Amino acid sequence: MSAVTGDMAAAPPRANRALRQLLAAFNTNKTSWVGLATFAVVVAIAILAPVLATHDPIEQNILEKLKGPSAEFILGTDGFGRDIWSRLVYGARLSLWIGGVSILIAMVVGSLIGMVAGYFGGRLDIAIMQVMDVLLSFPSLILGLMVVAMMGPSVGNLIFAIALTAIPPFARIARAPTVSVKERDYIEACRALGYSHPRIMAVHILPNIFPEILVMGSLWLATAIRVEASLSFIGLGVRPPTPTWGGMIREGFENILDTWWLSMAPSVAILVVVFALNMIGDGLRDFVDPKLKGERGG
Amino acid sequence: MAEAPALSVQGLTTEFRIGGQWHAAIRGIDFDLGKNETLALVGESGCGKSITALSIMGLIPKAAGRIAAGKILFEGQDLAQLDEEHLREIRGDRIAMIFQEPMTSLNPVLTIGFQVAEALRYHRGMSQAEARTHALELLEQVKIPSARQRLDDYPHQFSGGMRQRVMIAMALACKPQILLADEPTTALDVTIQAQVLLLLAELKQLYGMSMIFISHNLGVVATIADRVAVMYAGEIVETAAVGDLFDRPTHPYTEALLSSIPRVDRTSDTLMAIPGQVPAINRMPGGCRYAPRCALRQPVCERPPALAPVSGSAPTHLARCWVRAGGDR
Amino acid sequence: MTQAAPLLQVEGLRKFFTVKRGFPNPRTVTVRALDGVDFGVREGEAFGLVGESGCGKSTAGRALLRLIEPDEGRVRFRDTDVLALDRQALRALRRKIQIVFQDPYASLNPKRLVGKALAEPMRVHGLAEGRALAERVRALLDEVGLPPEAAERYPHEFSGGQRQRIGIARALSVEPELVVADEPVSALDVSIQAQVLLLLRGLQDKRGLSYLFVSHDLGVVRWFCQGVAVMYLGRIVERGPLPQMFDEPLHPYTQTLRAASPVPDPRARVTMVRIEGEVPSASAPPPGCHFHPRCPHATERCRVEYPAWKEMGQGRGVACHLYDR
Amino acid sequence: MLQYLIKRLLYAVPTLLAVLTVVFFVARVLPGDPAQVMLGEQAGAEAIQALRVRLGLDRPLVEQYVDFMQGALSGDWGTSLVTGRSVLGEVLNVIPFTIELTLASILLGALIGVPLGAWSALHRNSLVDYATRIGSLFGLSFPAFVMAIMLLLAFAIQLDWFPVISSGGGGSVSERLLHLALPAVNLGIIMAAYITRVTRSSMLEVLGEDYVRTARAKGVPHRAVVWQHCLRNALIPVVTVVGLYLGILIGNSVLTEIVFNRPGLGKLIVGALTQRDYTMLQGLMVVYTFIIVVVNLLTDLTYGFIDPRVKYQ
Repeated sequence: MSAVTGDMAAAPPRANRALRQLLAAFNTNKTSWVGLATFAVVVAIAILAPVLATHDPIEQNILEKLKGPSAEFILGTDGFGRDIWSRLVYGARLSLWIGGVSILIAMVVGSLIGMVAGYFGGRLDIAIMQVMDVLLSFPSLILGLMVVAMMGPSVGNLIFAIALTAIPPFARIARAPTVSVKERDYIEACRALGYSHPRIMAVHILPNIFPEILVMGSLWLATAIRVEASLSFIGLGVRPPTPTWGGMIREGFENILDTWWLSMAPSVAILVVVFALNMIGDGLRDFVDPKLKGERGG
Repeated sequence: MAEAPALSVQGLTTEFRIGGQWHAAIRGIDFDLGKNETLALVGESGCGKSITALSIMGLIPKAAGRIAAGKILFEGQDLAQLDEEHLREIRGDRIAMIFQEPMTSLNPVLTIGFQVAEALRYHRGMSQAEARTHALELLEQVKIPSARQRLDDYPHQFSGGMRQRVMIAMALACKPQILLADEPTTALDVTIQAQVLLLLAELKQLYGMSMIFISHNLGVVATIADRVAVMYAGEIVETAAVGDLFDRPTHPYTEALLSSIPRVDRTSDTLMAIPGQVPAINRMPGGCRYAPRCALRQPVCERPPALAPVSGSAPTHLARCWVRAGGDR
Repeated sequence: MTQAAPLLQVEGLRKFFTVKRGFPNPRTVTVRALDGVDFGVREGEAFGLVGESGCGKSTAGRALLRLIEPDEGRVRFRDTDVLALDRQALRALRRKIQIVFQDPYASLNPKRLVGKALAEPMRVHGLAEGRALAERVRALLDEVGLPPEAAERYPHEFSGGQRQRIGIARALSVEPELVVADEPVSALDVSIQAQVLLLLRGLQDKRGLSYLFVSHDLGVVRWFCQGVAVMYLGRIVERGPLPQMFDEPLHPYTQTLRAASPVPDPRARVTMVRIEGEVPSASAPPPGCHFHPRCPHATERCRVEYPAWKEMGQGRGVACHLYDR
Repeated sequence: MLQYLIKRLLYAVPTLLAVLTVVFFVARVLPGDPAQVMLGEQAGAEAIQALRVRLGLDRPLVEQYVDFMQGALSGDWGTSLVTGRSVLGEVLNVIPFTIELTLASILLGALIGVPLGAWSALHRNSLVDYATRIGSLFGLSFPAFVMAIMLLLAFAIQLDWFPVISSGGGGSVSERLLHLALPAVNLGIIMAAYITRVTRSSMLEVLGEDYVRTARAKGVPHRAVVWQHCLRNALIPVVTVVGLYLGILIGNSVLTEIVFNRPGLGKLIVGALTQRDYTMLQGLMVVYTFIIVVVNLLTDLTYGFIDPRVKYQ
């Protein structure tokens, strides 16, 4: 209701810097705090894996196989007698590393592609976005499967495959606001003032589209972790005996009638991480998306 | 006024919630709308003119706003007290409204014919076919060229001016007693604005309606209104017959407003700007709301003035000013 | 006329936008935004460009700055052929010609402190550094009537009128000689509109600025400008000095615009005129005189032949068959 | 409408060619030698070379490309390196199961997601809205195979209501539905989570539109405002999202088919991967390409059906 917002827009708050804005973003949606806290714990666990792990995650000990939870083996042992807890914390490292690096790559490359396409427009834009759309319409898991199958499973290849599938969405998410920001008068003012294209893009467009890219980043990090786990589950992830969550679930699933509980701990772990990231992204998105602003008044 | 008014608004106060606190967007609005009369509500953005219309229609968003006090008397009922179901029966039937943005005020996925016919189906219980025939007549009445072919077209196939005509046809479908027109020509080019104003004036005559015409444009108001109420910061600050108001603007705000308009019909070197800006809804001054920007400010303006008769003018000419109109209760 | 040579001279400016629509058989739709436009702005003058939406008046303002590259025509600014400039020279020229926009909410970068937004142009063009720069920002703010603290705030903390002042200050930062003002007061309330108009007028006197003032509001143009051109569907239909042109408009379209412009005087309402039709699309302008379908004086000739430009003396000119001798 | 349909059909052709080209180049231009990967790290150089010749990998890239495109479009996808049977035949054998599963889960997702999302939007900030939002967020956080395993454990193994190995079922309809149930529910829940969220946010946006206020000003009853004026507008972005998430759905169906041991493209592709059946993989890529093009076409057609503005662009 424009009349209402017109009345209310008159009250200007005091200056707020980037950090305050981010805090405000988190405060608009309390669940994002829960998400952030949870994710921070998982990251801490991954970093501290060597300290937290009680056993070697790879060394087999057939004598101790398939033990239930105990003081020595917090979550019990798997079919090779390896400590599940230790494998879980090392698995977190791998999951976060592969997901984080691949999304970072996709974020940088994709945003750059999208921004350039959107800013310059014309044939370049059409050509780039056509390729992106084609890649985007391809199921990311199938694309990942294909790439890993062709190149062989290794941490580097997994990162490459996941980054490849995530570049198109970032290109898209960066392009749309670039196109609309570009149309705004202040970009025209920049051109009228004789600023160079790189300056306009870096100083005047990027800060305005960055929040959306960041939101997308948190949501796609969730997706990346899920895809990595899926590939490992299918058997195309990092080779055993390296501990991965997807691989651990697979081990439990292969004997689902006898040792189904082996799947449970890594399943919960993935769910917690992905859910936490989605909560962060969700809360931030509500804040970034101007269309939904004011929705949570009072 | 000898004849009973078509609508009587008394002490209307509508509040909105900002940061958990309720603030009045309009306060103590009083006016009578006579039969066949066009009353213009004029003021700058944020003065509460649209809120007034939405309050009458019962369209204030419930989550953030409420009518806190006052009566809206229409046909012996107080609209402020009616429940949603009874209000709905009145809306679009006996009181209709048209809006500012013809581009966004029509539903993009429904045909023009359907949207015009809709009010007839709900209020008159007409069948699809009957309502459609009526819709065609209405579209012809608002002078949409080749209306018969356009009945099944969608809004995006119409120009801005034509969409506003469709809006008018929709509003008039049930022959309402009162039409609320909220800045109906603001989004249009001047030549189209002139066409729409003429159309509204003609149809008002034809239907024998009363009209509340909301505008920020004093030129448009001078063209169409019988009576004018000038609003500032949620209050009516001056009200008079259109001739009296333009001849003898009494409230300092009205006066300043009139002399801040560059006129197309005469050359004047002076252009008066009002210093400062409209106070925010949650930071209203306690006394006269215009005082902080007023050149005639006196110590007495610390207290809120009431609408009072302007001496030497018609008895219907009222102004809310201690200095110019006594303003005492 | 024996007045000084114009500061800006625009001749035969043309810009067609082509849009392809439809898939298997794409149709090329040509929108004639500017179809041979001539006008000039004299030193110290405010020249108005008026017309309804889609007439090409904003495109004209942007084309002479080369924010939109025109297809054809000549633009001379003093002794410079603007359309022939290379990138480097164009950057230098843009110090001389600046632009102020309509929408005060879209014309400022929301993520940039006002002080930075004002300092950036001067830094880019190497006009000032360090303390001198800060001093100039302060002076600019003062010139447009804002307190020095404004530099430490973000655009969203200001009202529409204040933002428009910031936009003006930004344009002034590079010390231009000509300002293209594209509907600078259309988005503002009347009382604020007057404030901004007075500011612009003051700058004109103090700095000797010239303006190309694009607007749809005849009243504002009459008050602010000394000369005006009326545009309809990408062409200028009438041009001349003010207030003569609005007191005695020659072209039927100017007459229509004049009659349709509301006047805050109830006694003027008798002139409520009947106006035919709507503005046709600029992609399919009517043949002959573009205005003929809406013109009360249209003749057979108007339907086939676009009227040639006729100088009518006293700096006035019109494109209408009614004035053929 | 017919003209629009023909236009979209024609438009699908270049898209198809483009996607096939991308598939080809992703397969060939990526670093890594398929022959090497297929034969493993210990394979000798001669063996690898022999396989390269057999697969035509030794020929010039352009020639391979022309060959690939011709084969792809004519349906001649070669024979499986492992079974020796025609790739097309294998695909046609299992594709009904995959289509059945995908359609069932979209249907389930829409039937749950649209009403839930709309309802949640209409009761914004209520307790139920809050629960719906958290619930749907949780739902889409599930990797498909994790939820599949949990469903399998609970309903097939513990409760024994459904078959553990859903072979797809025999002849009878009820049998088929029984086998379809768990996999479809698995994918349907995730789909529903997505749809709920989009429906909710687009509905919220629509509820704030001017034309909704117009409808209320006309005295249209609340129910008609919601159903006739809002829902159709709100569905436009839902279609976009469903179209986009079909990619995810197809990926998820692979995982689902593995967990439930259900025949389908997913099992075929995993089989081909583990047995390094190169021609089968290539054929499957072509199949997925066709599926994507068809899905995009259907999405576009749905737009034309819901949004009158689309047809006239």
